[in-house]
Amino acid sequence: MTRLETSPYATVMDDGQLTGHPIVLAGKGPYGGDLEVDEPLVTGGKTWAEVDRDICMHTEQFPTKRWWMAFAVAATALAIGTFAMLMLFYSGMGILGINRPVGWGSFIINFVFWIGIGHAGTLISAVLYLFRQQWRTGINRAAEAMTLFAVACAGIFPIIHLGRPWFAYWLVPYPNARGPLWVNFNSPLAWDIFAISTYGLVSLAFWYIGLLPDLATVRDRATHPWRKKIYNAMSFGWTGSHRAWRHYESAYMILAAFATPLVFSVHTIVSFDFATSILPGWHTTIFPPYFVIGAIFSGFAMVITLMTFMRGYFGLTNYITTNHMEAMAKILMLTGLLVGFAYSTEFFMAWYSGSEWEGFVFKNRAFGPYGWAYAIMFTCNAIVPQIFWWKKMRRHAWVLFVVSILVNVGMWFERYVIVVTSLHRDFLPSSWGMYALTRWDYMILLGSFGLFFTLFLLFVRVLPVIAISEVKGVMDPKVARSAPTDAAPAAGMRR
Amino acid sequence: MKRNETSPHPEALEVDRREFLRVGGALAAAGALASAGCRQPQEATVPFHDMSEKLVDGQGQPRFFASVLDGSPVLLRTREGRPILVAPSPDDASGRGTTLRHHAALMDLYDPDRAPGPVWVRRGKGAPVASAWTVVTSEVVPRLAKGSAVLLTGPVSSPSLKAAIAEISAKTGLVHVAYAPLESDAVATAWLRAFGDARVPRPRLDKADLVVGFGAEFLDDPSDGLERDFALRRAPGGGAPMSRFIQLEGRLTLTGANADRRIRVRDSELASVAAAVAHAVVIGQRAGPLANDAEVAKALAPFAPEVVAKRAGIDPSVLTGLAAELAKARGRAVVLAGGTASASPSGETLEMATLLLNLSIDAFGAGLFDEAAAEAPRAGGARALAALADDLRAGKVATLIVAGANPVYDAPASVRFAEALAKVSFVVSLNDRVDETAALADFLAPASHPFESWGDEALPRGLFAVQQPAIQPLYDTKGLLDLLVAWGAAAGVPGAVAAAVAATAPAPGAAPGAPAPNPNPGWHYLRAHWGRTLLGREPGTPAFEAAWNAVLRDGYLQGPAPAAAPPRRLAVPALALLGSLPEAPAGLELQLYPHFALRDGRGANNGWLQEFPDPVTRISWGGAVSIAPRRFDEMKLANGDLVEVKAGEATLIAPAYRHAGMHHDQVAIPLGLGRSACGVIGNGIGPNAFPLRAISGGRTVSAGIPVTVRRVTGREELAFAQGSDVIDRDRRPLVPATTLTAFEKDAKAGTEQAKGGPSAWPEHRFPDARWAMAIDLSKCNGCGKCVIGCQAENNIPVVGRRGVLDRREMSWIRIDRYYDAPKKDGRWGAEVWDGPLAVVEEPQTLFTPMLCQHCENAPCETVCPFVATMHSEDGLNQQIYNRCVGTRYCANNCPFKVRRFNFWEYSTAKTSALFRALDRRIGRFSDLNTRGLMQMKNNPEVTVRGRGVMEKCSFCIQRIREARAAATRAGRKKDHFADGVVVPACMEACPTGAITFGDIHAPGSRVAALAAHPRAMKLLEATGVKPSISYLTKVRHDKA
Amino acid sequence: MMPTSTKGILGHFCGPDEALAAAAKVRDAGWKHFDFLTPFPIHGMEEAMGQKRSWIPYVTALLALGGILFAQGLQNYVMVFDWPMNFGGKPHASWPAFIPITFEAMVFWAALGTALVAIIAGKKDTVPQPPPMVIETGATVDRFVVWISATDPKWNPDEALAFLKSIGAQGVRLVDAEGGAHA
Amino acid sequence: MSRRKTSVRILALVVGLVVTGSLAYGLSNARKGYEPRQPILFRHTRMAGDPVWARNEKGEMVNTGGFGIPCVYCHTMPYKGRHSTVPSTVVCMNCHGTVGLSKEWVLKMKEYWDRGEPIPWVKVHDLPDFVYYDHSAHLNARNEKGELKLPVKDAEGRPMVVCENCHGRVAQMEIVRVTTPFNMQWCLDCHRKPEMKASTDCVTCHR
Repeated sequence: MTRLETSPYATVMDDGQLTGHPIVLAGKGPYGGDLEVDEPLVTGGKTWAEVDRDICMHTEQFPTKRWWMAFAVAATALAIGTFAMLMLFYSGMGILGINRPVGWGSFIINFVFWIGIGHAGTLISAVLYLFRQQWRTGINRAAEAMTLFAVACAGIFPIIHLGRPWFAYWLVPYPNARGPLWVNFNSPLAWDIFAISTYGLVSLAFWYIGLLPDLATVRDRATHPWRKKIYNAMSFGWTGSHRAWRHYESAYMILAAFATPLVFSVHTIVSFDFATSILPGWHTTIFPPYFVIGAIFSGFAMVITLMTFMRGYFGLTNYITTNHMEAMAKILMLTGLLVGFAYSTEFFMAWYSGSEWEGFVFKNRAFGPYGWAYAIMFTCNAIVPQIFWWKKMRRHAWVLFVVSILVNVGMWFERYVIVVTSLHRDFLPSSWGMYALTRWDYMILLGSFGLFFTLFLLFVRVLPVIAISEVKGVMDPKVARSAPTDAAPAAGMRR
Repeated sequence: MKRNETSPHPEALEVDRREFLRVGGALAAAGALASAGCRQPQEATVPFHDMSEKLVDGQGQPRFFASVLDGSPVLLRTREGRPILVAPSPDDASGRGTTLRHHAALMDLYDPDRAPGPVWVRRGKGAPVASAWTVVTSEVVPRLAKGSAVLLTGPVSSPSLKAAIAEISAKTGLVHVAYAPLESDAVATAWLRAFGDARVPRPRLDKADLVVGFGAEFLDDPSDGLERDFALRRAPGGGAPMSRFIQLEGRLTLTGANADRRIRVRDSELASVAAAVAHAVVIGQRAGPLANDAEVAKALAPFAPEVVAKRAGIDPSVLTGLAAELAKARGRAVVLAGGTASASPSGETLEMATLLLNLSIDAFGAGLFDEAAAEAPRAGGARALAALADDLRAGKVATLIVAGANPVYDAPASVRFAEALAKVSFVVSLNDRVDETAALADFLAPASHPFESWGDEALPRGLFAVQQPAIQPLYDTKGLLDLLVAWGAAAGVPGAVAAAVAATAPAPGAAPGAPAPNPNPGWHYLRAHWGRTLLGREPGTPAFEAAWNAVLRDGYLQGPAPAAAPPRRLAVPALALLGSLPEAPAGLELQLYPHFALRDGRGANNGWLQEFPDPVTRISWGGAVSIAPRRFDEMKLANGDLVEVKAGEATLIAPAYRHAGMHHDQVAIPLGLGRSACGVIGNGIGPNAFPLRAISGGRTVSAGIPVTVRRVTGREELAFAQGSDVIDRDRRPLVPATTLTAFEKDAKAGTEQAKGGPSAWPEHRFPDARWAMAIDLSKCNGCGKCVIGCQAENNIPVVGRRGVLDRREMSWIRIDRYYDAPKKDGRWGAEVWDGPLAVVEEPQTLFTPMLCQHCENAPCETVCPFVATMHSEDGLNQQIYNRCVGTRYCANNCPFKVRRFNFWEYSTAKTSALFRALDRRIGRFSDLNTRGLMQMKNNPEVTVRGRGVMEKCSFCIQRIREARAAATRAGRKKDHFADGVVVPACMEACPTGAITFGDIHAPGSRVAALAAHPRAMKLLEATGVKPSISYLTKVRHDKA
Repeated sequence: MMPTSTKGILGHFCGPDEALAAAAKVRDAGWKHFDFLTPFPIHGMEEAMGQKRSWIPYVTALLALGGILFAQGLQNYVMVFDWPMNFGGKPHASWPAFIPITFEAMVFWAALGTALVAIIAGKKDTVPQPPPMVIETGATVDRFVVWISATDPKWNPDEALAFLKSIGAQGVRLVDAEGGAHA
Repeated sequence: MSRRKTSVRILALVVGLVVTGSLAYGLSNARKGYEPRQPILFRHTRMAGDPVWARNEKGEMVNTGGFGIPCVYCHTMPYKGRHSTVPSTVVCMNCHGTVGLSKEWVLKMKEYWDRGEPIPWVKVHDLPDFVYYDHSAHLNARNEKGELKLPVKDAEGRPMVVCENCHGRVAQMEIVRVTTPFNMQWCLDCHRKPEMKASTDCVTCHR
């Protein structure tokens, strides 16, 4: 990890003072020229010790009322979803909206949606890390946690969408007494199992490795012996020894190097579920990049949503500064453009291929009975994010928040459009049909959000929501250092 | 943690032991769980207690019974004593055909809503109470003896039953009234007056080059088996040239949908149009024997084509052209009527005009009518029913015995039968359940199902069939013949009746332990009657028994040839019928046609029939008011919007349907729906249109009824079994179809489609057998018997109205019905699907039986991760239910959407009240599939699929496997079977031989030849899936 | 003489730069069993402490290879040798279908293996006598702690004490097993 | 690393292996060793076993072994149909109408007969309902040379009844026991033998 060489003149600033432009120091440059220095990543002239306090505080004090309220809402949603799921297991798929032409419905939509959400975290921590994007340090921890929880939500759907979920384990190629009868490795669903589980576990490892030093920090601040014990165990007794840092850094780099292609591969493989079929509207070579971009897009939208919350609730504005938000807004805008490009390319190909089936599907998609869904998708994903061409908008908290929500809605509908419109009118007109979610579909969708936010709220309670050691690394020592003292150091800053 | 290398740790061992015990326990538990928990449950295997040695070789083998049902010979396949399949009799000389009701009869047999035994119904005052046969008999017999009793039955065609009734009437003065709701006497009247003989010979459609139908419906009601003859001439290159079929009709019927040319004429105009054509032939063309007949000329004079055509709103040239065609095809053409249109006030005139046409084109002379197969049409008996109602009201009847009739439900409203019934002092119903009529009776004495009781049937061509039971009565019921004979004897009827009952008692001085005589008096009576009338020997004599067993084996007996019909010479007075032509209604007119599957509604509690989508409207579970497309659009209606139909004082509110090809001034409603007391399955399904019918001239009138239709608020979703109606074959070449002209130019015409690219992979070898199917669309008329046959053979559940609305039908084979869109409509994809008027006003109807295509490169197989579907070595696309976990990926990837998913647990009853409340649908499925004895119909050779499992057509794999096993047993080769060794259920049920199944690698296999036929087309070549099913072009005979 | 239970000596710096400079001095002074405990990794510390580059990448490479072999082996064994079946007319060894899982398995083995090895390495690769956990070094907060273990060949408490003070370390003190400190 | 820790770990490892093993076995549906009690202690040894002549206390030669009745005397159908049927009680009565009426179990059987009840035998060799096994197809299967595919000699070359290939030496069982795994693996092991030339298509057994 390199350290940012910021100018002493720029180090102490408040979030409000940030402009998003580099600070120009007249005549301070080499040969008396101007010197441009970036604005600090952490504002408010924080010291390293204060960083510890600001961030670990939330794992130490009793939850606020607002937290309890949020948690209650999330838990209720989760309970509703769980109830619907029990009903599903009792009575079978019949209670859902799926039917003969439309064999896949809300579950696959939700699955792809959540997997998409799950892409931002690893992307931020891995790709931005490889590109030495210092500003990632403020958000990567929460983003990675989000990834894990999103993947957890996604992971549920392929199981419960089975007609006989209790046999889901047959998807695992294990030696058995049926011949042995393995799995069909030609099937994209078999690939999925490997892709999703790999992605989930690697993301977990990546996230946990990054967590180790911070767990040690929490431990050292802990007063209660049990709390100390637990966090010590979780941090594998991390001391900060530089002999450990050495391996740690190399391993982190390697993980980043592997996670990066993994991010792209996972959604590529998810897109194969559709792309390898022969269904017009699914059978498309553009799907892998299209899905990956879409995933990054929706992921970043979700990160923005969560960060807005965290800034507000935990007063972390000094660590997740407006500059951070603007950087994400830029990415959102770019990926939004790419997604829009993908939509248009699809249509071009449909026309250019000259295939009746292909052409019809896309006409039907945009102007057929599901045109409304297509309209929502196109507006929210391709048009709305373009508002970020205006810097003012990029730096406006509420605009960011609203847009991020809209983008998430749009991305859910993108999957809705892909899954439903392709299925509901395929080759034989006789077998055409319509699809509508039933109340059970909605309840389970709600439940997945409940699960996601429940997990996230628990996460912010027990773990540092910002990568402390990484943030410390990018702070200016001249500001952050503590006063020299000969006294034996008191562990942490006790309250 | 602290550690000290030097200390010996004396406690370590101790700890280990404790550890060991703990994990030991865990291990034991796990082991127990593993070995016990994962075991199959203990199953019992219960053999017979005392098995007849006749059965020894029958165990686990099907046994077949030749019997007869509703006047058609059938073959019953039974397993372990329960009928599991009804198939058309393979060697049937009578020419009768089967209807859907025959194939679905199992559901009636195992219907849980049948009365379990005699019931004291109490005239509907108070709840019915279970009764006993002794009680019923003691109630009925004295009254029967007292006289002034009436027996009201459906049409009776059983000789022995007729004889029994006659005997009883002779003694007790019992009056027999037969009423058939769907029969109109128009045909009989016309023929009687024209020829002095009501018997109608069987038209030889297999001999006719030109068939003209005036509202003919021989495909909608195939019980007379004309569809078989018809199909023989519908495919080109079948030896004899293709026949051309022209249909004039108001509502698009299945018959009309199969016509080469269809002319829209509403029912009330048909008579004059037919007469006009006759006019054009006789007077215009001066053709035929009647050309110089002044009387005929006089009678036809008012029907100048120009005049008539103007009234009927068609171009006169259409009529003259038609006449010219007929004249040209003299001696090779036949004209048909006798559909619902003949039940219009002008029905007799229509029949008469038809007769004239047939005479003038020498149809009789040229032997286009099979006089040997002549039979008297079933009597409608409307007049008799009306009279009966009056007698009842007048109190002239003391006792009414109802058997196989349900007038309270299906009598015209004007008869006011229910009210009349109240006047009778004693009513007993012999129907099989407490139906609408029985509900107002004193007693219900349930008669057994024909599969449970003895009887017989007189068939055309002098054939006689025995209705032999295939199973003991499931409930406490008695055969109709048994009942009447027993009651008759008890009422003191002498002769054969008494003898039959006497024969049931053990012979005096019979050796103890000698087998007791058959307890069914009906059986004795039947045999005695056959002995007297047909076999000419006494029952019990060896000669008789031999002959009798032969009859039971063959299913029928060639009796004495029926009396020859008189030469068809026209009786002049009959021409008067042309004069008495009632005025056609000014505005809208109504046609009340029998529901395609339910007919008169007797089978309304039959899930298979209710779920069977009408082949033309594709509506299942109910019916609708069919309105002409243009009028429909003018009324700004959508399918399912409620409309009120007002005919006379009777009104009916039902959902509207945009019926393609319907005449602009005509609406139509199916009969046979809206039962209120048939059972849990059929009650309240659809509207009951019977009350809308009227009686005029002693005939029930179901067509040409003046009506008004207006929209009322509300909707009732129609359960369509099909997504979109119209296909644009230029863009979607999914149905090979062409015209004869084009076909003669190029035999491949109609099969054009985009070719696929080259395959990346080498092909798989199929060294031995390779199963395949060919379906000749020219022969297929869309009747759908294959659908029911498949459903019965393969244990396919019924999903109910809700299930169809949710698009979750389960049937493995479906008949897609398309209206062929001409090129001009193909411009903009989305438009065609709304059924533009240009397409649906004069529709070209196409039928495609769609089932699993068993693609060589099956897309479903690649995507299943669970290895639940893959290809077999003999080219089958296997679906393994017990491995399927239900990702539904295969169904998504199936371009034909023929895979069916078990969204619910159809095979077990979900009883939890809580969950029924949470989602009401759950309960309905057990009602439809698992109540009572329903599952006795299941075929033991086919797995009953559980919930969450995908299923689809298996090419009747159980039959293939059985054939292979049989070959092994006989030490023969297990592959390359000759044609006909393996016959799937659909092929077995198909009356027209449109379906051919076999092994394309077998020497001389027909299916191989058909697959190579120039007319053959395999669907969706561009996708490279390579189906195993070839569709042979539907060729339309367009050459006048 | 010092008590035998002395584990080593401890001092700290307040900034990374001092720590970096100090590390070089310690190394040059010939200490072997010394370590730096820091709140975040410091660039160039390996060189300063005279350590070699981490060997973890080699482990990763091996694991990745293992993953590839495993996936290819499994898929070909199952689809071609153990029970070849005809899926949609594809050949038994339809190799393109095997690529995704091969890739995923490689990542799976490599990434998870690396993470595991890194954690273990972090635990094992220490000075023979790390500072006892009971000591509050503040190394996870804002102190850059230097530690010289008593096992060092040239160990001499007084010398070490003097040396650390000489390179500007603060709070220098000897530490015994119980974490007690002696000036 | 203390001895205790090591020993515990090793133990845990062993336990883990055993548990997974037994679970795997359980999941394998192997039926081997299944030996249910029947409503009547019917001794195949007595009916189908080889005769053993010995003097009884009265010094008469009596057959203390079995009567060597062939399987198909009672199980009539294996060569003709899918099922090798369980005999109806009347088959027992063929002989036991007159003989063995002193024996406890014979009397038990006779009670059923007199009550007119079938005997609720417990199925020993029981395949899942979705398996369609055809006895006749196996017993009549012959190779090109025209000899039965199923071996008629056991591993030691001793002659045996074809049935014993799957059902074991029933004639020597006091209580019938499943002696083969009787699961899918076992079916396939045989179907895959090259000399069998048997199909491994799924529809061979599953429909």
